[in-house]
Amino acid sequence: MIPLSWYLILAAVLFSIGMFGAISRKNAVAVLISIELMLNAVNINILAFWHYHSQLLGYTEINGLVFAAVVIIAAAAEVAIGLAIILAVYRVRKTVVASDINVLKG
Amino acid sequence: MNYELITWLIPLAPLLAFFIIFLVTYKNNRLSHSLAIGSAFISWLLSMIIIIFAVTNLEVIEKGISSSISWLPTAETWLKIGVQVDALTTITLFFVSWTILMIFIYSVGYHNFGQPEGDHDRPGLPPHGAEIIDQEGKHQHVPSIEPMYARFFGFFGLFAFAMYLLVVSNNLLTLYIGWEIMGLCSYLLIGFWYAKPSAKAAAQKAFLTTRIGDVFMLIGLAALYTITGSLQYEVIFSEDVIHNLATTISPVLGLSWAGLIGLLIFMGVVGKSSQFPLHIWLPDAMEGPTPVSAMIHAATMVSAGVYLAIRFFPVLSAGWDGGASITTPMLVMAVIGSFTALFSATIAVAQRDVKRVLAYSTISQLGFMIAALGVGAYVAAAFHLVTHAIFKALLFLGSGSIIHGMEHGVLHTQEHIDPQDMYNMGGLYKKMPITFATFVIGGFALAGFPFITAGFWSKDEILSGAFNGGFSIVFWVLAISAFITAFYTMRQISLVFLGKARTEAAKHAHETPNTMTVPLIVLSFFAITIGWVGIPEYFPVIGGLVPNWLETFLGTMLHGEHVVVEHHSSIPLITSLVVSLGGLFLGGLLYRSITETDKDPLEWSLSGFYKVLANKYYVDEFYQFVFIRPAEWVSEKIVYQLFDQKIFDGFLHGIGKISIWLGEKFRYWFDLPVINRGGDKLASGTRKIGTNLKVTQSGRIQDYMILALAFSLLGGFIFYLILF
Amino acid sequence: MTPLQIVFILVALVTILSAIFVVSFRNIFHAALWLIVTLMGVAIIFALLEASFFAAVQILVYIGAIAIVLIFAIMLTRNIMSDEEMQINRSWGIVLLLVLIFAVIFISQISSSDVINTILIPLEFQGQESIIAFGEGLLDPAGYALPFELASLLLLGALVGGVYVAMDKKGGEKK
Amino acid sequence: MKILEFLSDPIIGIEKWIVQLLENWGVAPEWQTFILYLIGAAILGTGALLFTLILIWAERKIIGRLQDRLGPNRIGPWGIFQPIADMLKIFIKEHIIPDGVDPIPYHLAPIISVASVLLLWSVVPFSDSVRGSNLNVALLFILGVGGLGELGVILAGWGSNNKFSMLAAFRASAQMISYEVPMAIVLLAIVILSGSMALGDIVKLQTIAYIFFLPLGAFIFFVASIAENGRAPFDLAEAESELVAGFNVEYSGLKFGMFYVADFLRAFTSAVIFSSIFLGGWRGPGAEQIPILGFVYLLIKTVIVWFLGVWIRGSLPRYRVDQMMAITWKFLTPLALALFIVIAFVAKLIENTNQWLQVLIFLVINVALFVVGFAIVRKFEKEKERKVVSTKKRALAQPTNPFTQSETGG
Repeated sequence: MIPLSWYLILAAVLFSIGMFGAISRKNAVAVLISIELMLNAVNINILAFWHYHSQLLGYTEINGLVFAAVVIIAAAAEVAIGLAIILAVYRVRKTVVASDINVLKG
Repeated sequence: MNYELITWLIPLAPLLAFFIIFLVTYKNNRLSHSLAIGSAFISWLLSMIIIIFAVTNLEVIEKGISSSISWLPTAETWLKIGVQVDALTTITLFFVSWTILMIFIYSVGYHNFGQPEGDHDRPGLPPHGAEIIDQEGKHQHVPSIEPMYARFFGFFGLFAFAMYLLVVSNNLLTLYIGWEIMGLCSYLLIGFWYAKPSAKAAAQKAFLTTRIGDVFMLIGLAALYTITGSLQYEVIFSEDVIHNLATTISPVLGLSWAGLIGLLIFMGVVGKSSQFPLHIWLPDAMEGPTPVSAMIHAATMVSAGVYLAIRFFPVLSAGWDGGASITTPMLVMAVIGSFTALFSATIAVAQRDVKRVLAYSTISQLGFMIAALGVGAYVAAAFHLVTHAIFKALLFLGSGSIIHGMEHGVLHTQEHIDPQDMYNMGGLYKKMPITFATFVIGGFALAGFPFITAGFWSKDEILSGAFNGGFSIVFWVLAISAFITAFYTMRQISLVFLGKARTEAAKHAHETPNTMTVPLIVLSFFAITIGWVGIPEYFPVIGGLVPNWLETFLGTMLHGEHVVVEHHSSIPLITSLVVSLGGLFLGGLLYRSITETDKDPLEWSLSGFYKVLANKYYVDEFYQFVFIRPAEWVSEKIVYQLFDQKIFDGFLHGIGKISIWLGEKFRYWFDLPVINRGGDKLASGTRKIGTNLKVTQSGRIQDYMILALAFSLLGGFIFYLILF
Repeated sequence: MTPLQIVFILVALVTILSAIFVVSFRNIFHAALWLIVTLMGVAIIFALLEASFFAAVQILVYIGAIAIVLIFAIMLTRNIMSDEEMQINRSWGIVLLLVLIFAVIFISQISSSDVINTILIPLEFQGQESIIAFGEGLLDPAGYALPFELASLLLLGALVGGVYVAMDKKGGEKK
Repeated sequence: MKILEFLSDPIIGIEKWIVQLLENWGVAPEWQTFILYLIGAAILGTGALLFTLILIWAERKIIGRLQDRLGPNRIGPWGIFQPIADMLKIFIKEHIIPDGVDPIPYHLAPIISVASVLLLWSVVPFSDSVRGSNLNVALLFILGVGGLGELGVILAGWGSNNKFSMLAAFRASAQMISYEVPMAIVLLAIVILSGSMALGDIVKLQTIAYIFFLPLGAFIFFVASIAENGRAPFDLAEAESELVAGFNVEYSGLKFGMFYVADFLRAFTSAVIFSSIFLGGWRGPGAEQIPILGFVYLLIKTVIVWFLGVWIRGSLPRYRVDQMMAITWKFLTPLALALFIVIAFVAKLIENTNQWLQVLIFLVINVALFVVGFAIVRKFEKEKERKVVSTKKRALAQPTNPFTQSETGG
């Protein structure tokens, strides 16, 4: 009932919003949140194409499902590690502002 | 139930126990032996499930349960590994699972679990016993626990894994893997007390001797794979392939390929089952702990050789029509088997060590089986394999119990005598009643005591197979061996248990704990009853009362090819009656009441020949003179002094000098000007570039992300321009 | 306009709006709450795509775990940044421009393609079929067994690593 | 006969009637489904909330009996109209919003709490024919939506701007997240047994109720669901001696009422889910021919399970925080994992055997695992007891009053 492109446009918009947030927010937690948005957009894309492909084939096609699952797994691992790092940094440097963490400055 | 899956699981439990014991629990003795026995119990339980299924579903077994998975990719096909259950596997599983479980339990008692640690016990030496102060304040010597207790059970787990793997595998690849792991375990366990020089030497001897056989066997397997393109039994033993093998001629000696491969694989059997030219390792292997001798060198590993021969019978007998004209491998087997049977039986007569007698007896009995296969008595060989495994395990465990009791006495009296020497024993039947009863059952089974014991039925089948097939030389040789077998068995029983105690230690010997006696009782039950499954139908009076179940069951292996010999004669029956009873009577008569001062009655009756027997026909010395000395001479004089020191070393020194000269030249003409100078330039240039580009490194991750975004857009734009 | 389309448009609008709130709100806690709304919207989108497994997983993993953990982290670090301060970097204008160019390119490319305008119709299979196929695919040695095991390793690594990185080293030594 | 047929399955009958009505009005088929779902959802939600009134009364009465009190007894016969009076009171009470609350979370929290419970009803099969949706991932849905409850608690704690609320919210969400783990593992074991994640299929497959296959799993699930609901003995989030009244301390009037209703309804809902998963749901003699019987069976089973929960709530004291955490991470989770591994293995091994044999084997395994797990726990417990803190002859307070002087101090 719904055209494929609607999903893709929704995903593109979400992805762009997430990208904006990831680059421009100061708070490191907010950066992580924005990255979650981008990953969600990716998953919408993957599942939309999965549906499209399954519809063409007439049976369940698993590649898309597996990719979506891997994205979710990666997101979970990323949040766990990312938040742990943010907390560790917070404990040492008392800041969560991403641009204050610039020890690697050249 | 999923019987294929269960079959897969049988070998895995001991393997798991092996890994857990060695990686985790090796410091905890109780946990380690519980794990090992638990795993053996699981394997036993699964085996029993399989056996019950197999026995109740003959039509399924006739086809065989089999399942394979692809393992190694070869160019176009896969090497498959898998498991299968057929009649032979079933009966082998029966004795393997029972003996392994019983010996695992026995080892707990044998290694003095629950006793204190010894005062000067060290890993690698047998425990010397500990001195404790009892409640009344007296110093007492008691046995001490084995220092490497957990390690022993770990090795046992690995061994049990290999044996089960060999039995249930459906291809020669995993069979060979199991075969070699067992060789390794045998080496490790013979040399379990590695600080004893004799044990170390025995372990090396066993490993190297069996290796000779294994190399030939590997060649045989390679030849088989080259010709048939598969290692699966179902392919190799299919009628087309067998026919093909039997009719094509190999380049060696005009043998058919079946003959050549059969001979090569039979060499492996000779090594593993310790037949004549390669029999020398088995008696020395008695240096290991007695459970090892019972399990590896009586019940399972040496039986594996015969198992392989039985398994390979279709190839070995390819072209045989059931008559008297046997194939070359069968001829070789008949000759070597019957010769070994007689040869080692005679040696056994003159041994003083309680375990060595049994070792030679094992060799002799394995010779019986090989000879039976050689004359085509397939069922008889398999039957004797089962019965022998059980009663020989029983005998070895019994001898371990005797030694244990004697060691107890030695510790108590602090005498300096060998607790394994039969001339130091005597009169133990009062001290160790359970051991005595079970040992007598086992010994009578070995001697073939008529009608009651299992050994009688199986040995009788072998004799009648040889006689009815028309191989009268084999028959008479085996009959004489059987007579000697009965004789030395009774000699052993008399020396150990009857008469009066010949040393103080024997007077203070002691019955062993329950963990040791219970396996003895269980095994002695089977040593009697297992024979009743195979009573032949033509047997006078009791034949046919019990259906000859074994014949029917194993008959499924042969797919009707086996030609039943029709004419029965009572000669073999009478012979086996006479030899067993006569041997037993004579042995009892001569050795009934030996005292401390008496010499061996054979020593005066055989005079010089006794010395030959006691020295095992000087085979070891012969090998030392013919093979080992020349090999040492060659390696010392020619290989080391000539090749190594003169030719190879000189060549290498020359190369070294040339390289040094070349290196100097390179250093001055290439390294210093080009590499060093250029390298310096590169470094300073990099540094300069880095200083200039430093400003873009703000250290803020989000700035980098902006750059990445901008550059990806720019890149996309350029790409677009180029593309369109 | 079928009801499904109306549902889609409503959900998409809510999702996009809340996503914009997520990246623009000053109060980070509220931003996290709007994130939950966005995630819920995405879950409904998944349900519309007949990927009900992923809709449930989206709720279970993203809302039930990830969002909650994020909220925990915000609570643990909240006193550092006051809500009145500017929450966005100075260079946000450039970023907005670049992202807009990105979005315009994406959307124009998507809407100009024919294949992509296919109407998605309901799939023929029902019930457990697709989940069973998915599970078998994950455990099939010829399929995705290795990536599946690697993913489980990744999760284990993330678990251990997260605990280790966030562990208070001084407190750990005392114990 | 028509009447009987209608009576045997009234809900489907009404549904058919509405469909025909809509068709006569000329409504498109997809809109028909839409309207039907709307009506169904409205009826289910309202019905569940009204049913809570009876539950509240029954629970108060039962708890009162357990604690040797009378319980509500003033309004109506046996106090049966007490909850209605309470409801009216809560409706007309002043709704106080404290200063400094964070408005969005503060107002959202009670709604999420109630909604997360009501959502669960959409996947429960009430009879052979009547259910919200035979969602093919119902078990995951139950876990996920159950997790939404945590969100409500956290929002309430944060939004109230009160340290006791905040502490309670942390406690409650830690508890819920922790107890979701063994619950999820047990549900995985159920998936292995049934081969399906749809609740309707799971109920249909239970010719023998799964509690006989997995008594240990049922035990773990039951304990975890009590903790998940935050009811005694796991009501740490409302420990009045430590936290005033928990995360809802700043709420009053109808908002408090919503938390209150959610609490009672959640207990009943988890009883429904428990009886659907482990006790065979609507299954019973004749339930397939006469679907209305399914409702009755489900109700009976649920009430039994629910009563068990109330009984426990009325009799057991509250656990400490560390005990609560130890119970899940050191006992329930390892046990559930062991159970899951063994079940996965054994289920494959005895795939095609007789069902009664399977039940027997599973039963033996469950009992064995339980005994082993309990033995381990008891062993460590004993070790703890043996720890000597100080000798018995410690310095006692010196009582100056001679009347209170005794061997063990004043």
